[in-house]
Amino acid sequence: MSIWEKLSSLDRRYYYVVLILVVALPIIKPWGLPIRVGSTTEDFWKTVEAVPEGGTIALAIDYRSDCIVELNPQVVTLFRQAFARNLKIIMWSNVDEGANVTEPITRAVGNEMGKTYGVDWVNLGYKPGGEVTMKKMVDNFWEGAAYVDMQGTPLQDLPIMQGFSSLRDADLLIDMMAVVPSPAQNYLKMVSIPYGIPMAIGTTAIQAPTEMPFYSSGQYKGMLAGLRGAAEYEFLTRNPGSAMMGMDAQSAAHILVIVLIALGNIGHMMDKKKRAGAPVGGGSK
Amino acid sequence: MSATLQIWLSAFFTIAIYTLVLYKDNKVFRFAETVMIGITAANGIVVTYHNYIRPVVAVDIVQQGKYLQLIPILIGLLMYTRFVRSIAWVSRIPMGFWVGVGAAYILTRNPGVFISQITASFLALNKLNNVVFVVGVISVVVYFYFTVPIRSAPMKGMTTLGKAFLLVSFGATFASTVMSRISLLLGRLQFLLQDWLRIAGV
Amino acid sequence: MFADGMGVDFLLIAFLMVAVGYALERTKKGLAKWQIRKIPGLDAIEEGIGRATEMDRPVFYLPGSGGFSDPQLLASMAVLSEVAKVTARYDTRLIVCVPMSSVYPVIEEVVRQAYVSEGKAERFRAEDVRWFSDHYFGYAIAIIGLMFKEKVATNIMIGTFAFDALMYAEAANQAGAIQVGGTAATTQIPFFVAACDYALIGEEIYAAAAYLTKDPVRVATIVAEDWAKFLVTGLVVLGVLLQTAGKADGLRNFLNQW
Amino acid sequence: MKKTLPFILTFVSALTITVCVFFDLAPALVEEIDKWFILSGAVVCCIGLVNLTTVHARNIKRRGRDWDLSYVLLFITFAYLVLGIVAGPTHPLYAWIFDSTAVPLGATFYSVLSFYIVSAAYRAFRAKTRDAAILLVSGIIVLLGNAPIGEVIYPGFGTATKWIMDIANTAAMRAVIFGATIGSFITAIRVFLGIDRPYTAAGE
Repeated sequence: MSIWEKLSSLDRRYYYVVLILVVALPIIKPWGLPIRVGSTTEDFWKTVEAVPEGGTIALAIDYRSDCIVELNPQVVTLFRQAFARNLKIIMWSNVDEGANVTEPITRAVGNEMGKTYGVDWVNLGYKPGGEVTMKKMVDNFWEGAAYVDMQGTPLQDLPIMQGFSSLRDADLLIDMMAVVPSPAQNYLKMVSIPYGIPMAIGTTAIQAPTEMPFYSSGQYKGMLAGLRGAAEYEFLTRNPGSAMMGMDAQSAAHILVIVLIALGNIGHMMDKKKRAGAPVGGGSK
Repeated sequence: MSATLQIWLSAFFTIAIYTLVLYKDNKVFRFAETVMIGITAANGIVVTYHNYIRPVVAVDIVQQGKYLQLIPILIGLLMYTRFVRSIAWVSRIPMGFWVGVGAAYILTRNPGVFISQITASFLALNKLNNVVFVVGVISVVVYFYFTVPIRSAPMKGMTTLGKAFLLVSFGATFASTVMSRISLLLGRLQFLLQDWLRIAGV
Repeated sequence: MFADGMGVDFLLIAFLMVAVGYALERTKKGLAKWQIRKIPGLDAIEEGIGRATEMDRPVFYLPGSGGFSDPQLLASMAVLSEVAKVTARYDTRLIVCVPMSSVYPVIEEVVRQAYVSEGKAERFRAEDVRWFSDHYFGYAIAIIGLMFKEKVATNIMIGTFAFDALMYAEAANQAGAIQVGGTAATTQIPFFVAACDYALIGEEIYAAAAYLTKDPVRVATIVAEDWAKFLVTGLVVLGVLLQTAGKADGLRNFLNQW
Repeated sequence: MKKTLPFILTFVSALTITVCVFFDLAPALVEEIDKWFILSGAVVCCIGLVNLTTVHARNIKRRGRDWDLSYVLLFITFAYLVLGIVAGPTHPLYAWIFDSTAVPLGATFYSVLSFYIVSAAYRAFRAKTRDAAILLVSGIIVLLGNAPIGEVIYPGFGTATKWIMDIANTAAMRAVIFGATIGSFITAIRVFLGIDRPYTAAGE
């Protein structure tokens, strides 16, 4: 048995322990590698900067607890950037868990920055109905939002909602999303294209490649992609958080994956060479 | 106190899930999965009820007297007939309605996205990247022609090129998926090391 | 007459409606000679079954996790029917692992029918159409276990796959199987390409189903879709040429704003 | 009746909205249909619960695999449901339970995949074909370009990744979107014309 075959037949748990160590060590002792900011993130940041002082951001939260690692830092940093410029945020969720997972983190930022719930930001909770609700929020926002926030407070009692009767009243629409089919593409289809409302998105690394054509066409004014996007965003807004701190561990794990792919392929080629002389057939890979 | 308990519970559930791979399929893992299914199933109903159904009934029907709104509620309730075999077909009525509305918005609103993506591809062939981009779009579309036989040289060339573009693109998706999964693990290890064990700098 | 900027949108849909209607009419009457080109992965399926026969080890078929409204499941059932006919002919053992209990009886029927049509009804083993659990990781792990236990020789996966694509592909690879994977889930295709011997990419699975079944609705759909793709190609080429000449604004405004 | 009635509903609702939106007619009617769609969909929120309850009640009765966990599941689900309905989703106890269970569990669940990726990296991702080789090379470049360490090793990885994402990937994905959108149009037309009746699977 060659070394390659031995490696291949190793109990898979050896690989797992190596992975845990490779990710854990940089978390305990970070290396502090520099992060370069990409254009998608920079455009996102600029788009938020371009909202006039006192303006309103409509924020759709379309992810569940399975993607909080990538999306929560994006949302938190967005709140920091917006609050630093006295922008208002009206948020809701088209996915049932979305409002639950963002409620505690956004409240923490709001309290820390001395903002008032209902005046500077509001969480309207879960609004079912998908793309049709998105359209309803343009036709009649209050009806689409079912007249209440997440706690059940009537919208007429919330100062931030006064005069906000349609998504057209928002200066910017942002979708933070990590579900399939893409709610961001639905917002584009039902809201942004027909009514010309500018839009930007935050998403996971997984979904970034499929959303790229809409960023490239200028329909998404900016895009945060995965934990890397969150880290770049934290860096730009000078709010180092969990995403920036995770980048070294991310680097380490990528190197591990690449080394393993390389070793696997070298081993595969070695075995093939060794077997080239042997009669064909029957040999398992 | 409640914050500490929360951290310990979270740590327990995190480790419980990892026993699946580090040990094997076991009861603790399945218990953790059970808790997740139960809590999320209940939460889905709770938020739909409190954030949508209750206020709509209170405002539209009770306050404003729009009694017509009772009809959609009834239509929706017909879905539950699927649990009674003899009248299960009734559940097709709401489905027929939803499918119709869904199809209507595909037919009326998807063309906007579609056409804007076509016009976004109108790039002048004055830069190498633009040429590559346009060739990429067209060759991949051609790769998905299914009624044109791949016999002629231009078709062979275009489909080969289209496949190559697809593969490079899938490479990007591959890497992105790996990244996302690693980020998830990273997030949990950050939690375990920083919030729970407190052995890493915060 | 039209709502703002909806004129072209309407024309597009009208064109497609006519295209679907016309193509369907022609295929149903048998007037058209539209050939759907063969999908390379399909040859590999037959080859793979042959290999399993030689090795006297089973063929696995995974139809993905879609429900009945999922077109990928419907395409997969068409391919499964063909696969089952070939295994019936070769007397090769076929194990089908169904993730969703609701889909299970229909899948079993598809396999049974295929064996009956080959005159091998007695060779059909109902216990080889398996269902384990509706829980995500539950079924994935059970299927992986079964692949090792039964020493899978050929693994065919067509349909909707999510995170589990990678888990099956690795396990079957480890067990030394030849693999054919196909899915329209863009995020999972890469894992099939990287770990399988043949991969059907995206819409190829629908074309494969149309090619195998010759079902008029399926064929007409592929034909109408091709016409729409010709239209897209034409528009892009035209737009690019006009843009290069600096004269594309008219066409762009017409398409986007009329 | 069993097949025609649902189709009539499909056809009428699809036709009404399509004509009204294309020709800008009767926006109030469309808005009312929208409302009906949202509200009728919302009351279906309990269907998963009914399903779950029947499946697990049956499992308990048959003493199937993990029947004890079926008890746990039903207890947790109904207890949490009652708490939520009575107290509301922002009640501190309700939120505390959610943050202590659903959040860590959800966040951990799919991270398990990173383990499978690492073992598959060595054992499954092989350049057996030319296709796989192209994919892996592109994938490795993007992996390096997207981790800060890649650019420390060689700055070109960042540039190459940007090129792959912005040019090659965007071009291919745009074409894939064309195909998928055309597919969705044709499916919608088939539903509209009654060639496809996706709801007939229910109650057969």
